[in-house]
Amino acid sequence: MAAPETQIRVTVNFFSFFKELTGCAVWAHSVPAGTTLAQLVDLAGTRFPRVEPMKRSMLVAVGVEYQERWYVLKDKDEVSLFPPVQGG
Amino acid sequence: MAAPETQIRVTVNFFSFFKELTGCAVWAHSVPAGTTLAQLVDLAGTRFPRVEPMKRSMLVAVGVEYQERWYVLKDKDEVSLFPPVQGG
Amino acid sequence: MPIQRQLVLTTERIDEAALLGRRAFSPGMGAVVYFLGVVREMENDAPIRAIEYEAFHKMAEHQFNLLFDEMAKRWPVESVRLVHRLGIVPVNEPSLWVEVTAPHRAEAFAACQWLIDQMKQVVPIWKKPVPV
Amino acid sequence: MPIQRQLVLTTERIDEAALLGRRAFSPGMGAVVYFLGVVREMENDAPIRAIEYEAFHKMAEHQFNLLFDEMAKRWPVESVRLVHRLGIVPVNEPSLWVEVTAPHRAEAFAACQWLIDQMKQVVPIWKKPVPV
Repeated sequence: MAAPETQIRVTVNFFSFFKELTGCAVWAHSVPAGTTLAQLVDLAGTRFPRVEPMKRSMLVAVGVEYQERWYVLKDKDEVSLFPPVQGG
Repeated sequence: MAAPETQIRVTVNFFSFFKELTGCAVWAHSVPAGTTLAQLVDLAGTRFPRVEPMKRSMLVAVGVEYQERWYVLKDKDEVSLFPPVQGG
Repeated sequence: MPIQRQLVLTTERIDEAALLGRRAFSPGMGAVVYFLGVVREMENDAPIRAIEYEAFHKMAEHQFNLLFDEMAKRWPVESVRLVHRLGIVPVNEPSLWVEVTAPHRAEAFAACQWLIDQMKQVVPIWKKPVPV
Repeated sequence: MPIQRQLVLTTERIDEAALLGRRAFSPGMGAVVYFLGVVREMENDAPIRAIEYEAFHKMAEHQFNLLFDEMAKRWPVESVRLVHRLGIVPVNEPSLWVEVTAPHRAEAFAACQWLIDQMKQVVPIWKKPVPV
Protein backbone atom coordinates (compact mmCIF):
# COMPACT_ATOMS: atom_id res chain seq x y z
CA MET A 1 0.00 0.00 0.00
CA ALA A 2 1.45 3.37 -1.01
CA ALA A 3 2.34 5.74 1.82
CA PRO A 4 -0.28 8.46 2.14
CA GLU A 5 0.75 11.61 0.29
CA THR A 6 2.31 14.12 2.67
CA GLN A 7 0.11 17.20 3.05
CA ILE A 8 1.26 20.68 4.00
CA ARG A 9 -0.79 23.55 5.36
CA VAL A 10 -0.69 26.93 3.72
CA THR A 11 -2.71 30.06 4.29
CA VAL A 12 -3.75 32.30 1.44
CA ASN A 13 -4.47 36.01 2.06
CA PHE A 14 -6.56 37.97 -0.38
CA PHE A 15 -6.21 41.74 -0.61
CA SER A 16 -8.07 44.61 -2.20
CA PHE A 17 -11.03 43.64 -4.36
CA PHE A 18 -9.90 40.01 -4.31
CA LYS A 19 -11.52 39.90 -0.86
CA GLU A 20 -14.82 40.96 -2.39
CA LEU A 21 -14.46 38.50 -5.26
CA THR A 22 -13.72 35.59 -2.94
CA GLY A 23 -15.81 36.71 0.02
CA CYS A 24 -12.77 35.64 2.01
CA ALA A 25 -9.75 37.38 3.54
CA VAL A 26 -7.77 34.31 4.63
CA TRP A 27 -8.17 30.84 3.18
CA ALA A 28 -6.41 28.02 5.04
CA HIS A 29 -5.81 25.05 2.81
CA SER A 30 -3.93 21.73 2.70
CA VAL A 31 -2.02 20.79 -0.41
CA PRO A 32 0.32 17.90 -1.28
CA ALA A 33 4.02 18.52 -0.57
CA GLY A 34 5.66 19.66 -3.80
CA THR A 35 2.78 21.86 -4.83
CA THR A 36 3.95 24.99 -6.64
CA LEU A 37 2.56 28.48 -6.42
CA ALA A 38 1.19 28.06 -9.96
CA GLN A 39 -0.78 25.02 -8.82
CA LEU A 40 -2.03 26.84 -5.72
CA VAL A 41 -3.19 29.74 -7.86
CA ASP A 42 -5.09 27.25 -10.02
CA LEU A 43 -6.67 25.72 -6.93
CA ALA A 44 -7.69 29.19 -5.74
CA GLY A 45 -9.21 29.86 -9.14
CA THR A 46 -11.24 26.67 -8.91
CA ARG A 47 -12.35 27.28 -5.33
CA PHE A 48 -13.13 30.98 -6.00
CA PRO A 49 -14.22 31.15 -9.65
CA ARG A 50 -14.47 34.95 -9.64
CA VAL A 51 -10.70 35.32 -9.22
CA GLU A 52 -10.00 32.85 -12.02
CA PRO A 53 -10.08 35.57 -14.73
CA MET A 54 -7.60 37.62 -12.64
CA LYS A 55 -4.85 35.01 -12.73
CA ARG A 56 -2.78 36.76 -15.40
CA SER A 57 -2.47 40.12 -13.67
CA MET A 58 -2.47 38.66 -10.13
CA LEU A 59 0.58 39.37 -7.97
CA VAL A 60 1.77 36.55 -5.75
CA ALA A 61 3.85 36.79 -2.61
CA VAL A 62 5.05 34.34 0.01
CA GLY A 63 5.59 36.07 3.33
CA VAL A 64 6.78 39.57 2.39
CA GLU A 65 8.54 38.64 -0.86
CA TYR A 66 7.21 38.34 -4.37
CA GLN A 67 7.69 34.81 -5.71
CA GLU A 68 7.69 33.25 -9.13
CA ARG A 69 4.99 30.76 -10.05
CA TRP A 70 7.45 27.83 -9.99
CA TYR A 71 8.13 28.38 -6.25
CA VAL A 72 7.56 25.12 -4.32
CA LEU A 73 5.40 25.66 -1.26
CA LYS A 74 6.60 24.81 2.24
CA ASP A 75 4.53 23.91 5.26
CA LYS A 76 3.00 26.97 6.96
CA ASP A 77 3.80 29.27 4.04
CA GLU A 78 1.74 32.40 4.08
CA VAL A 79 0.76 33.16 0.53
CA SER A 80 -0.80 36.43 -0.60
CA LEU A 81 -2.74 36.95 -3.81
CA PHE A 82 -3.65 40.43 -4.91
CA PRO A 83 -4.33 42.68 -7.90
CA PRO A 84 -1.78 45.19 -9.23
CA VAL A 85 -0.79 47.68 -6.57
CA GLN A 86 -1.90 51.32 -6.64
CA GLY A 87 -0.15 53.22 -3.89
CA GLY A 88 0.47 56.95 -3.97
CA MET B 1 30.89 121.64 -43.10
CA ALA B 2 29.38 118.30 -42.14
CA ALA B 3 26.69 118.30 -39.45
CA PRO B 4 28.07 117.07 -36.15
CA GLU B 5 27.39 113.38 -35.64
CA THR B 6 24.33 112.86 -33.41
CA GLN B 7 25.31 111.45 -30.07
CA ILE B 8 23.12 109.38 -27.75
CA ARG B 9 23.55 108.71 -24.05
CA VAL B 10 23.53 105.18 -22.71
CA THR B 11 24.29 103.80 -19.29
CA VAL B 12 26.08 100.53 -18.83
CA ASN B 13 25.58 98.50 -15.63
CA PHE B 14 28.12 95.90 -14.60
CA PHE B 15 27.12 93.02 -12.35
CA SER B 16 28.84 90.31 -10.34
CA PHE B 17 32.64 90.17 -10.73
CA PHE B 18 32.44 92.52 -13.72
CA LYS B 19 32.10 95.26 -11.10
CA GLU B 20 35.43 94.20 -9.60
CA LEU B 21 37.07 93.91 -13.00
CA THR B 22 35.94 97.38 -14.08
CA GLY B 23 35.97 99.02 -10.67
CA CYS B 24 32.68 100.49 -11.81
CA ALA B 25 29.00 99.63 -11.29
CA VAL B 26 27.48 102.13 -13.74
CA TRP B 27 29.25 103.66 -16.67
CA ALA B 28 27.49 106.55 -18.43
CA HIS B 29 28.73 107.01 -21.95
CA SER B 30 27.90 108.87 -25.18
CA VAL B 31 28.02 107.02 -28.46
CA PRO B 32 27.11 107.95 -32.04
CA ALA B 33 23.52 107.21 -33.07
CA GLY B 34 23.47 103.87 -34.89
CA THR B 35 25.94 102.23 -32.53
CA THR B 36 25.15 98.55 -31.98
CA LEU B 37 25.48 96.54 -28.81
CA ALA B 38 28.46 94.75 -30.35
CA GLN B 39 30.21 98.08 -30.81
CA LEU B 40 29.35 99.16 -27.28
CA VAL B 41 30.75 95.91 -25.91
CA ASP B 42 33.96 96.61 -27.84
CA LEU B 43 34.10 100.12 -26.39
CA ALA B 44 33.62 98.70 -22.90
CA GLY B 45 36.44 96.25 -23.55
CA THR B 46 38.71 99.08 -24.59
CA ARG B 47 37.73 101.31 -21.67
CA PHE B 48 37.94 98.44 -19.15
CA PRO B 49 40.61 96.06 -20.49
CA ARG B 50 39.99 93.46 -17.80
CA VAL B 51 36.52 92.67 -19.17
CA GLU B 52 37.86 92.38 -22.72
CA PRO B 53 38.67 88.64 -22.34
CA MET B 54 35.12 88.07 -21.03
CA LYS B 55 33.41 89.25 -24.21
CA ARG B 56 32.59 85.77 -25.49
CA SER B 57 30.74 84.52 -22.42
CA MET B 58 29.34 87.93 -21.48
CA LEU B 59 25.55 88.25 -21.34
CA VAL B 60 24.06 91.48 -22.61
CA ALA B 61 20.71 92.99 -21.75
CA VAL B 62 18.96 96.23 -22.58
CA GLY B 63 16.47 97.15 -19.87
CA VAL B 64 15.21 93.79 -18.58
CA GLU B 65 15.51 91.85 -21.85
CA TYR B 66 18.42 90.00 -23.33
CA GLN B 67 19.42 91.45 -26.69
CA GLU B 68 21.46 90.24 -29.60
CA ARG B 69 24.72 91.96 -30.48
CA TRP B 70 23.22 93.54 -33.63
CA TYR B 71 20.71 95.54 -31.56
CA VAL B 72 20.96 99.27 -32.40
CA LEU B 73 21.16 101.42 -29.30
CA LYS B 74 18.61 104.10 -28.57
CA ASP B 75 19.07 107.26 -26.51
CA LYS B 76 18.83 106.58 -22.76
CA ASP B 77 19.11 102.81 -23.18
CA GLU B 78 20.14 101.06 -20.02
CA VAL B 79 22.56 98.33 -20.97
CA SER B 80 23.71 95.59 -18.59
CA LEU B 81 26.81 93.50 -19.05
CA PHE B 82 27.37 90.48 -16.84
CA PRO B 83 28.93 87.03 -16.62
CA PRO B 84 26.91 83.79 -16.92
CA VAL B 85 24.22 83.64 -14.26
CA GLN B 86 24.38 81.26 -11.29
CA GLY B 87 21.13 81.37 -9.36
CA GLY B 88 19.84 78.57 -7.19
CA MET C 1 27.21 55.18 3.68
CA PRO C 2 23.85 53.92 4.94
CA ILE C 3 20.96 56.01 3.87
CA GLN C 4 18.92 57.58 6.65
CA ARG C 5 15.35 56.46 6.33
CA GLN C 6 12.02 57.01 7.90
CA LEU C 7 8.90 55.18 6.81
CA VAL C 8 5.45 55.80 8.20
CA LEU C 9 2.25 54.05 7.15
CA THR C 10 -0.52 55.67 9.10
CA THR C 11 -4.24 56.34 9.16
CA GLU C 12 -3.56 59.81 10.59
CA ARG C 13 -3.42 63.01 8.59
CA ILE C 14 -0.06 63.84 7.08
CA ASP C 15 1.32 66.77 9.04
CA GLU C 16 3.74 68.50 6.69
CA ALA C 17 4.74 71.18 9.16
CA ALA C 18 5.71 68.60 11.79
CA LEU C 19 7.63 66.61 9.17
CA LEU C 20 9.57 69.70 8.11
CA GLY C 21 10.46 70.41 11.70
CA ARG C 22 12.07 67.00 12.04
CA ARG C 23 14.28 67.21 8.98
CA ALA C 24 17.91 66.37 9.64
CA PHE C 25 20.29 67.89 7.18
CA SER C 26 24.05 67.55 7.02
CA PRO C 27 26.27 70.32 5.63
CA GLY C 28 27.21 68.28 2.55
CA MET C 29 23.66 68.17 1.29
CA GLY C 30 22.61 70.75 -1.28
CA ALA C 31 19.20 69.59 -2.46
CA VAL C 32 15.91 68.52 -0.99
CA VAL C 33 13.06 67.33 -3.18
CA TYR C 34 9.59 66.80 -1.77
CA PHE C 35 6.62 65.23 -3.37
CA LEU C 36 3.10 65.44 -2.08
CA GLY C 37 0.38 63.32 -3.66
CA VAL C 38 -3.09 64.66 -3.02
CA VAL C 39 -6.48 62.99 -3.51
CA ARG C 40 -8.23 64.58 -6.48
CA GLU C 41 -11.95 65.23 -6.72
CA MET C 42 -12.36 62.96 -9.73
CA GLU C 43 -11.32 59.34 -10.15
CA ASN C 44 -11.85 57.74 -13.57
CA ASP C 45 -14.04 60.71 -14.54
CA ALA C 46 -16.42 60.22 -11.62
CA PRO C 47 -16.63 62.61 -8.67
CA ILE C 48 -15.48 61.11 -5.41
CA ARG C 49 -15.52 62.09 -1.76
CA ALA C 50 -12.38 60.28 -0.73
CA ILE C 51 -10.09 57.39 -1.50
CA GLU C 52 -9.74 54.46 0.84
CA TYR C 53 -6.23 53.02 0.94
CA GLU C 54 -5.53 49.48 2.08
CA ALA C 55 -2.07 48.05 2.67
CA PHE C 56 -0.58 44.64 3.30
CA HIS C 57 1.30 46.38 6.04
CA LYS C 58 4.28 44.18 6.80
CA MET C 59 4.98 43.43 3.15
CA ALA C 60 4.62 47.11 2.24
CA GLU C 61 7.23 48.03 4.85
CA HIS C 62 9.57 45.34 3.59
CA GLN C 63 9.16 46.37 -0.04
CA PHE C 64 9.73 50.04 0.80
CA ASN C 65 12.93 49.11 2.57
CA LEU C 66 14.12 47.10 -0.43
CA LEU C 67 13.49 50.20 -2.56
CA PHE C 68 15.41 52.40 -0.13
CA ASP C 69 18.34 49.93 -0.30
CA GLU C 70 18.29 50.01 -4.07
CA MET C 71 18.01 53.80 -4.13
CA ALA C 72 21.11 54.08 -1.93
CA LYS C 73 23.02 51.96 -4.46
CA ARG C 74 21.95 54.11 -7.40
CA TRP C 75 22.29 57.64 -6.05
CA PRO C 76 24.28 59.36 -3.28
CA VAL C 77 21.10 60.04 -1.36
CA GLU C 78 21.61 61.01 2.28
CA SER C 79 18.12 60.51 3.56
CA VAL C 80 14.67 59.51 2.49
CA ARG C 81 11.47 59.98 4.42
CA LEU C 82 8.17 58.63 3.21
CA VAL C 83 4.72 58.82 4.74
CA HIS C 84 1.78 57.00 3.15
CA ARG C 85 -1.61 57.57 4.63
CA LEU C 86 -3.99 54.59 4.81
CA GLY C 87 -7.72 54.29 5.36
CA ILE C 88 -10.08 57.01 4.17
CA VAL C 89 -8.28 60.04 2.73
CA PRO C 90 -10.69 62.86 1.81
CA VAL C 91 -10.41 64.83 -1.42
CA ASN C 92 -7.78 67.58 -1.23
CA GLU C 93 -5.80 65.87 1.53
CA PRO C 94 -2.42 64.28 0.93
CA SER C 95 -2.07 60.52 0.73
CA LEU C 96 1.68 60.48 0.12
CA TRP C 97 4.58 62.62 1.29
CA VAL C 98 8.11 61.89 0.17
CA GLU C 99 11.32 63.78 0.89
CA VAL C 100 14.74 62.98 -0.56
CA THR C 101 17.94 64.83 0.35
CA ALA C 102 21.09 64.53 -1.70
CA PRO C 103 24.21 66.55 -2.47
CA HIS C 104 22.87 67.80 -5.81
CA ARG C 105 19.60 68.62 -7.45
CA ALA C 106 19.67 66.14 -10.34
CA GLU C 107 20.17 63.09 -8.14
CA ALA C 108 17.56 64.23 -5.62
CA PHE C 109 14.96 64.64 -8.38
CA ALA C 110 15.91 61.37 -10.07
CA ALA C 111 15.84 59.36 -6.84
CA CYS C 112 12.53 60.81 -5.70
CA GLN C 113 10.80 60.12 -9.01
CA TRP C 114 12.29 56.63 -9.24
CA LEU C 115 11.09 55.79 -5.74
CA ILE C 116 7.51 56.82 -6.50
CA ASP C 117 7.50 54.98 -9.82
CA GLN C 118 8.80 51.82 -8.17
CA MET C 119 6.37 52.13 -5.28
CA LYS C 120 3.53 52.05 -7.76
CA GLN C 121 4.87 48.77 -9.14
CA VAL C 122 5.73 46.76 -6.06
CA VAL C 123 4.45 48.14 -2.75
CA PRO C 124 1.21 46.36 -1.79
CA ILE C 125 -1.11 49.28 -1.27
CA TRP C 126 -4.44 49.56 -3.05
CA LYS C 127 -7.03 52.24 -3.40
CA LYS C 128 -10.81 52.28 -3.62
CA PRO C 129 -12.72 55.42 -4.55
CA VAL C 130 -15.42 56.53 -2.11
CA PRO C 131 -18.24 58.00 -4.24
CA VAL C 132 -19.84 61.30 -3.29
CA MET D 1 -6.05 79.28 -17.44
CA PRO D 2 -3.58 81.72 -15.94
CA ILE D 3 -1.05 80.14 -13.68
CA GLN D 4 -1.05 81.36 -10.10
CA ARG D 5 2.35 82.68 -9.27
CA GLN D 6 4.28 84.09 -6.38
CA LEU D 7 7.83 85.33 -6.68
CA VAL D 8 9.92 86.57 -3.80
CA LEU D 9 13.50 87.78 -3.97
CA THR D 10 14.53 88.57 -0.44
CA THR D 11 17.46 88.93 1.89
CA GLU D 12 15.44 87.31 4.66
CA ARG D 13 15.61 83.66 5.66
CA ILE D 14 13.35 81.35 3.73
CA ASP D 15 10.57 80.31 6.10
CA GLU D 16 9.35 76.97 4.78
CA ALA D 17 6.68 76.56 7.44
CA ALA D 18 5.13 79.92 6.64
CA LEU D 19 5.24 79.15 2.93
CA LEU D 20 3.49 75.82 3.48
CA GLY D 21 0.80 77.55 5.47
CA ARG D 22 0.00 79.85 2.57
CA ARG D 23 -0.39 77.16 -0.06
CA ALA D 24 -3.61 77.38 -2.04
CA PHE D 25 -4.72 74.12 -3.55
CA SER D 26 -7.73 73.46 -5.71
CA PRO D 27 -9.50 70.08 -5.72
CA GLY D 28 -8.32 69.23 -9.24
CA MET D 29 -4.69 69.24 -8.23
CA GLY D 30 -3.07 65.93 -7.39
CA ALA D 31 0.62 66.67 -7.13
CA VAL D 32 2.90 69.13 -5.41
CA VAL D 33 6.64 69.11 -5.99
CA TYR D 34 8.96 71.20 -3.85
CA PHE D 35 12.59 71.86 -4.30
CA LEU D 36 14.88 73.33 -1.73
CA GLY D 37 18.41 74.34 -2.69
CA VAL D 38 20.71 74.57 0.28
CA VAL D 39 24.17 76.15 0.57
CA ARG D 40 26.77 73.41 0.89
CA GLU D 41 29.88 73.58 3.04
CA MET D 42 32.19 73.23 0.03
CA GLU D 43 32.32 75.27 -3.16
CA ASN D 44 34.79 74.20 -5.84
CA ASP D 45 36.48 71.91 -3.28
CA ALA D 46 37.16 74.75 -0.83
CA PRO D 47 35.36 75.11 2.50
CA ILE D 48 33.09 78.11 2.70
CA ARG D 49 31.11 79.88 5.39
CA ALA D 50 28.35 81.20 3.18
CA ILE D 51 27.44 82.22 -0.34
CA GLU D 52 26.62 85.80 -1.21
CA TYR D 53 23.94 86.12 -3.86
CA GLU D 54 23.56 89.24 -5.97
CA ALA D 55 20.66 89.89 -8.33
CA PHE D 56 19.84 92.40 -11.03
CA HIS D 57 16.53 92.62 -9.28
CA LYS D 58 14.12 94.06 -11.82
CA MET D 59 15.49 91.96 -14.67
CA ALA D 60 15.45 88.83 -12.49
CA GLU D 61 11.76 89.39 -11.75
CA HIS D 62 11.00 89.92 -15.41
CA GLN D 63 12.91 86.82 -16.50
CA PHE D 64 11.22 84.68 -13.84
CA ASN D 65 7.85 85.88 -15.09
CA LEU D 66 8.77 84.99 -18.67
CA LEU D 67 9.68 81.51 -17.43
CA PHE D 68 6.38 81.18 -15.57
CA ASP D 69 4.54 82.18 -18.78
CA GLU D 70 6.42 79.57 -20.76
CA MET D 71 5.86 76.92 -18.09
CA ALA D 72 2.12 77.54 -18.25
CA LYS D 73 2.21 76.92 -22.00
CA ARG D 74 4.09 73.66 -21.64
CA TRP D 75 2.38 72.01 -18.69
CA PRO D 76 -1.04 72.23 -16.99
CA VAL D 77 0.53 73.73 -13.90
CA GLU D 78 -1.89 75.39 -11.51
CA SER D 79 0.53 77.36 -9.42
CA VAL D 80 4.17 78.10 -8.97
CA ARG D 81 5.81 79.77 -6.01
CA LEU D 82 9.48 80.63 -5.96
CA VAL D 83 11.59 82.27 -3.30
CA HIS D 84 15.23 83.10 -3.93
CA ARG D 85 17.24 84.45 -1.06
CA LEU D 86 19.80 87.16 -1.80
CA GLY D 87 22.72 88.56 0.16
CA ILE D 88 24.71 86.32 2.52
CA VAL D 89 23.25 82.83 2.88
CA PRO D 90 25.12 80.75 5.47
CA VAL D 91 26.05 77.11 4.89
CA ASN D 92 23.15 74.73 5.54
CA GLU D 93 20.50 77.38 4.93
CA PRO D 94 18.29 77.37 1.85
CA SER D 95 18.92 79.81 -0.96
CA LEU D 96 16.06 78.62 -3.18
CA TRP D 97 12.58 77.27 -2.53
CA VAL D 98 10.33 76.27 -5.42
CA GLU D 99 6.87 74.74 -5.34
CA VAL D 100 4.87 73.58 -8.34
CA THR D 101 1.34 72.19 -8.17
CA ALA D 102 -0.26 70.34 -11.05
CA PRO D 103 -2.93 67.73 -11.65
CA HIS D 104 -0.43 64.87 -11.98
CA ARG D 105 2.96 63.89 -10.71
CA ALA D 106 4.86 63.66 -13.99
CA GLU D 107 4.03 67.19 -15.10
CA ALA D 108 4.72 68.65 -11.65
CA PHE D 109 8.19 67.07 -11.60
CA ALA D 110 8.93 68.03 -15.20
CA ALA D 111 7.82 71.64 -14.76
CA CYS D 112 9.74 72.11 -11.51
CA GLN D 113 12.98 70.73 -12.94
CA TRP D 114 12.59 72.70 -16.15
CA LEU D 115 12.05 75.92 -14.20
CA ILE D 116 15.21 75.45 -12.15
CA ASP D 117 17.27 74.52 -15.22
CA GLN D 118 16.04 77.58 -17.08
CA MET D 119 16.59 79.84 -14.10
CA LYS D 120 20.23 78.84 -14.09
CA GLN D 121 20.48 79.92 -17.72
CA VAL D 122 18.68 83.23 -17.82
CA VAL D 123 17.83 84.78 -14.46
CA PRO D 124 20.47 87.37 -13.54
CA ILE D 125 21.53 86.16 -10.13
CA TRP D 126 25.16 85.48 -9.25
CA LYS D 127 26.93 83.92 -6.36
CA LYS D 128 30.19 84.55 -4.60
CA PRO D 129 31.59 82.13 -2.03
CA VAL D 130 32.42 83.57 1.38
CA PRO D 131 35.52 81.71 2.62
CA VAL D 132 35.70 80.37 6.17
